[in-house]
Amino acid sequence: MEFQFASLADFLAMDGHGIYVWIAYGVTAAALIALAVYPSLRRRQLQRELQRQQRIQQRRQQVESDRIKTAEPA
Amino acid sequence: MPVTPESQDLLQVRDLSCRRDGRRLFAGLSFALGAGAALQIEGANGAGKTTLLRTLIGSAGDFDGRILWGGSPFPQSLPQLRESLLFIGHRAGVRAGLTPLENLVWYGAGRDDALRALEQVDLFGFEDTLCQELSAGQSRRVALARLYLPQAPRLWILDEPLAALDVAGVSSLQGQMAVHLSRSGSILFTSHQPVALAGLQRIDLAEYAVDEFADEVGGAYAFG
Amino acid sequence: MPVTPESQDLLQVRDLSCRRDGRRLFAGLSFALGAGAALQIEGANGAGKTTLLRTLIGSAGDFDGRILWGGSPFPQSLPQLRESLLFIGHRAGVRAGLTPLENLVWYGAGRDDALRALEQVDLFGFEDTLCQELSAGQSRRVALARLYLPQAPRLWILDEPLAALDVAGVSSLQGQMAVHLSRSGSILFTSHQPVALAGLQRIDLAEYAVDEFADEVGGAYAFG
Amino acid sequence: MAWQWFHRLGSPRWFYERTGVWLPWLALASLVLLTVGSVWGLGFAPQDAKQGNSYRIIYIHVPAAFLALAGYYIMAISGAIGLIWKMKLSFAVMRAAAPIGAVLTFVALFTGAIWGKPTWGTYWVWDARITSMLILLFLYIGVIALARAFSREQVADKACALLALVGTVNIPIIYKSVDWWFTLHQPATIKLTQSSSIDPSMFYPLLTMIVGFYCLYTWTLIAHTRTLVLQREWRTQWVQQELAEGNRGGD
Amino acid sequence: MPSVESLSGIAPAASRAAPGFGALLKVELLLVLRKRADIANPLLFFVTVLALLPLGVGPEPELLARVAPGIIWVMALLATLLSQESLFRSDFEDGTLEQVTLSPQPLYFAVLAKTAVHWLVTGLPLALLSPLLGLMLNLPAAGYLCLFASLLLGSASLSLIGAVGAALTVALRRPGLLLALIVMPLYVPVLIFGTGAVQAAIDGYAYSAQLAILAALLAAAAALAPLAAAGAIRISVDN
Amino acid sequence: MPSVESLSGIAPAASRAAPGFGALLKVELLLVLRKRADIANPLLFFVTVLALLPLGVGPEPELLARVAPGIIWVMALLATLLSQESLFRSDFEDGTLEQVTLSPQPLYFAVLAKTAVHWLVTGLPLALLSPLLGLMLNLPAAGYLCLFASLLLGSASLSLIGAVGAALTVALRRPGLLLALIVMPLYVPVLIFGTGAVQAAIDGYAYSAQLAILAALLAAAAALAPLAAAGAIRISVDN
Ligand code: HEM
Ligand SMILES: Nc1ncnc2c1ncn2[C@@H]1O[C@H](COP(=O)(O)OP(=O)(O)OP(=O)(O)O)[C@@H](O)[C@H]1O
Ligand SMILES: Nc1ncnc2c1ncn2[C@@H]1O[C@H](COP(=O)(O)OP(=O)(O)OP(=O)(O)O)[C@@H](O)[C@H]1O
Ligand SMILES: [Mg+2]
Ligand SMILES: [Mg+2]
Repeated sequence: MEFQFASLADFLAMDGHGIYVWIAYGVTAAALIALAVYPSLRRRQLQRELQRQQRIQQRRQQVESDRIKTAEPA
Repeated sequence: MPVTPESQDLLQVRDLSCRRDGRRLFAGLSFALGAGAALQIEGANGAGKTTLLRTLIGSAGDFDGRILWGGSPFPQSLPQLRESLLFIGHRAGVRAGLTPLENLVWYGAGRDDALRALEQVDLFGFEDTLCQELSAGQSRRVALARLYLPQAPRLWILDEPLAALDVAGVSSLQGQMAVHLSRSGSILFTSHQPVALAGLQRIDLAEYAVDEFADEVGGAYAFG
Repeated sequence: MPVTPESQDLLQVRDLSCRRDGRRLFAGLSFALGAGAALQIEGANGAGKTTLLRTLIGSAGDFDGRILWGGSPFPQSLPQLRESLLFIGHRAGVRAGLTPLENLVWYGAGRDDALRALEQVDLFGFEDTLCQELSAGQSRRVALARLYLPQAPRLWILDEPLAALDVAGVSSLQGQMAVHLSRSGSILFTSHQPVALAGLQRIDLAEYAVDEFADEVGGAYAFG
Repeated sequence: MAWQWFHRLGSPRWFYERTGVWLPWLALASLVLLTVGSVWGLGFAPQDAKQGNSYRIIYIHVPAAFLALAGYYIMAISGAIGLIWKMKLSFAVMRAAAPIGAVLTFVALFTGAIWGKPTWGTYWVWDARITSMLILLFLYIGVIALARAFSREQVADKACALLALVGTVNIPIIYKSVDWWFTLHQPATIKLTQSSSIDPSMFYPLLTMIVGFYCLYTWTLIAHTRTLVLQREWRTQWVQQELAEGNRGGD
Repeated sequence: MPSVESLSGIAPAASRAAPGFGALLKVELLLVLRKRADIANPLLFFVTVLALLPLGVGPEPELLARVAPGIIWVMALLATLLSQESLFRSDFEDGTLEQVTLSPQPLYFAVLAKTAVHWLVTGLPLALLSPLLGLMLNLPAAGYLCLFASLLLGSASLSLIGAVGAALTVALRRPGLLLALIVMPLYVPVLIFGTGAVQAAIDGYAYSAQLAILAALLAAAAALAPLAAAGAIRISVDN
Repeated sequence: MPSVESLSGIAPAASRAAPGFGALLKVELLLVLRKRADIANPLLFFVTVLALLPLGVGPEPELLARVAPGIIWVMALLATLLSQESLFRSDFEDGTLEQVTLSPQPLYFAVLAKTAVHWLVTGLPLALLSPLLGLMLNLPAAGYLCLFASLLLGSASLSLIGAVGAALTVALRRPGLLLALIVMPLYVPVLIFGTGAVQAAIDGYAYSAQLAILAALLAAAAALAPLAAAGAIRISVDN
């Protein structure tokens, strides 16, 4: 088994078919990487959403307790 | 106010809690409904009354706890329950393109029975008008006419049956409910209005509310 | 019980009769509605309450008689009437794909006002939930929240505002109606339930009914 | 014994914790296999006599095409399991499989189209196999579009499972009919190369790539399912803990 | 308290007359016939699009003749499909569908009745009209009979398959073109054998094999599609 | 009794903030974007039908190339049209449309906002995608740019014209394909000049005249169609 091309330029050119081969490989790689990365992006999104909800919850509890406090004296 | 279970009870609910989109609406609900008994579910808007009724007829599956029909548990006994069920929901199941008479016939009534039922809900003269040309209350009455058919099933589950009815309609319906009870039928219904019915039991869903509210609600939508 | 017309009356109706598909529903109806006054239209299902309200806002054109707004007759004065009108019908105008907050903002409310109004109709915590995920009564409350906005128009015309509301909702709404009256607003509404409102006038459409029934009704449809 | 295992598999939490261990190994395996395979295929495998170097696209085209088809069956079968045994996890697998399958189908189509230019002189012909691949893409897209149209996940799950099942019944029919269609009409002048015998020196890198694609598929499927589990079990304590830990780790 | 069995005045469950298939068919037909405008719509749509086509592709007779079988079939497919969007919608919205799922009567027959009526008012007239459209598009005379026969068989399959999609999307507020999207790939076999038959007829070959396959597809669809649609309706209602 | 002018706490009519065009646009966009699935549907429909076509008419490249401009245009027309059926429907059903007719704000802008958003999510993506479909149907390379430009201009007219039909049919319970029937004849000029432009481009002629006519049609439609649609909405609501 040996490297089939004489030079790197040859390898990239592939007898004129390089453009097709490299586009095919490039797009495939991009698609597969997108598939692979998506879960961690989504996970980060979920984390941010969780933090947002927790903030909202805190505020709600705040508002609720304020309301009870103002309601009690009256 | 859980009712003590009897062997004669048709429908038994034990420690039920229902969810909507994962959020628990109420928990720990138990009651039993026997023949000749009526039960009114009360509760604020959004308390989960509709969800409860839909759970009992098997149309909403997200619940915990036990539901028994004739002593055997859900979901095995669901087909039996459905055989003796008459359910009228917020959407009443009245086909706008049919006349009131045709609607009742479609629900399995004979022509004469249907005519008599329509007369009882005060739709005499409208039996051949298309339902899409009826007023809000009139089209609701078409659905309720099913309760006046002679072969009405044993268990009635009614979601806001009094909605959109005028005063005469309300009292007529109460009368028909009393008749059904006297024939040993059972009725489970929700209503925001008081219903005059002898021996009526009531459950207020507020007593079973769960406070998952604060951390659960909060849609992901914001203007902007 | 026609009210004697005054020069201060905003809305005057004289000898009105409305039709639906050519059939007259009522005739000879006259009344006047001044600032600070409330009028309840009563009548059985199908009496023509909804039709009357829709005639007054100019959405149903098949009527005889005179309607005057601020002293000048329909249809010339219709644009002026609409400028100070808030109408809530059987279909409440709540967009299911928007949140309650967005719905109110769409109706021209400021964000803070809208939030306050939502809190007053007890939808606190639901402001960012899509309306399609609300219960029947909750989504009705979104529409009614428009009545709680600070810049609510002068004339309210409400078709069955109490429908689907729970007990707390009903009493809150009555309170708000009283507030509106005290600010010299006017209210015209229909309801099958009694409404507790000081100085409320009532008109029963049954008193104006026309007996064209026998020869007019009778759809052209028969089964089979 | 076997049933116990089956039911435990239905528990999203068990799945999440267990697969957390496998994931790195799968990722490593697919990375190594795919790197070795593509370097081998691109640089070291001999040139094809007829097609020259453009044939090197085969090393991604064929594995992608294999998995695109297999992915549909995986999706449909997990949907069926979900419907029959009411298993939440199974629905999650189905929902994860849809976009992955669609992307792989797209890759097969795209690489094929690119390959067509040097080989046939055109990017697209309506050949039987190509056409049926396109229909497969539409089937995937249908499932995805249906899922997104529902606002409630549980309904979406069941609806998609049903659609995927109906699709499975149809896939063999579609394939057969498309073959028939192609022979009925005048065939377009060009055909896919009959790969009757492929030289071992070309075949081994292809095999490597195929195994690598399978590893990658498994890894992505599991990873996507795990995020779906997190999203759906959102309200449970363990998910919130899991996410919070991730937060601290991430910052 | 009386025992459940001895209840008088309340009929036992079995005696409730669930409507038979004939009654179901009758009501559906009644509903459709009452909206007479609706019946003509798919047909008129079909004709209108086909009339637009020469405006688009140009009026050359040979060209039109060559594409005629395919175009007629594709448009018949679209007309069937798009008229099916509302198949279950109004029943869903007014709660009838919920009542049907609650009744002991199997849903299968309700779906079959609806689909049969849909075919009667859509597929059948389309097939009947197709020779006329063939004429307009310059289809060779040898293809008319086969076009009619293949559309007759094929459109029934299309109605059945489309019903599954309609049932799946009925709970959506704005299904838009989603129905078309999910159903169209499933139509492929019918389309291929349908146009294949017509093409064979035009070229002078026997086309009974294609028609037989269309019949087989129809048989399979009639057995399975209502089942799948019934399942889909249960899913849509229970939410 | 206080005079009408001096009422305190009740704002005079003029101060009620009617939403401006920007706000209208924003809400419509929000509603559409929230149903992200809906956006892709017309596009996917377009692609799917075009992919079915070779299955019907056969795979010969020259044949496909000849019918490509016409077929692409007809299908773009159908995709626009069919996605418009629900343009006003949910607003009508929940009573929003009635509220809009009651408000002092002219309906014109509400309609224009809805139509603009519809074009943004339908016509524009369709035009952007058309070269790809041209490729698949073997359209000569000279036609791509013109196909894109003519679809860009033409689809906006189609959206505007279709809105009139959608407004007319909104009050019907099951409009079915009625909308298509009403609107399709009105689409004819757009179709003729659109395909004419592409054909001219393929044949190597200048096509700027056709594009200019398309632009003129668009200008006329933008001025008149929202007016007509607003009138139609009033008719639909007042019944
Ligand atoms: C858009 C265009 C194309 C599509 C959708 C496509 C699709 C496929 C599919 C689905 C397979 C796998 C079949 C199986 O499961 O056995 C396949 C295999 C293959 N394709 Fe393509 N293809 C395309 C273009 C091409 C071109 C242009 C070539 C080369 C001239 C090519 C060469 C091959 C070869 C050599 C195989 C493997 C042979 C075999 O296992 O049968 N394909 N292609
Ligand atoms: N869309 C319609 N087409 C034709 N006739 C109608 C239509 N809607 C209502 N009607 C008829 O007009 C009459 C009055 O209806 P309307 O809706 O005004 O009654 P209503 O008093 O509001 O009743 P409800 O208390 O039930 O709301 C009814 O008898 C009904 O038959
Ligand atoms: N389609 C839905 N999707 C998601 N959540 C819903 C949906 N419908 C109702 N809910 C939520 O479930 C809860 C209970 O609703 P349900 O309809 O059971 O209330 P209800 O007691 O019947 O109220 P009402 O008196 O207004 O009819 C509400 O808080 C509501 O927000
Ligand atoms: Mg309710
Ligand atoms: Mg009314």
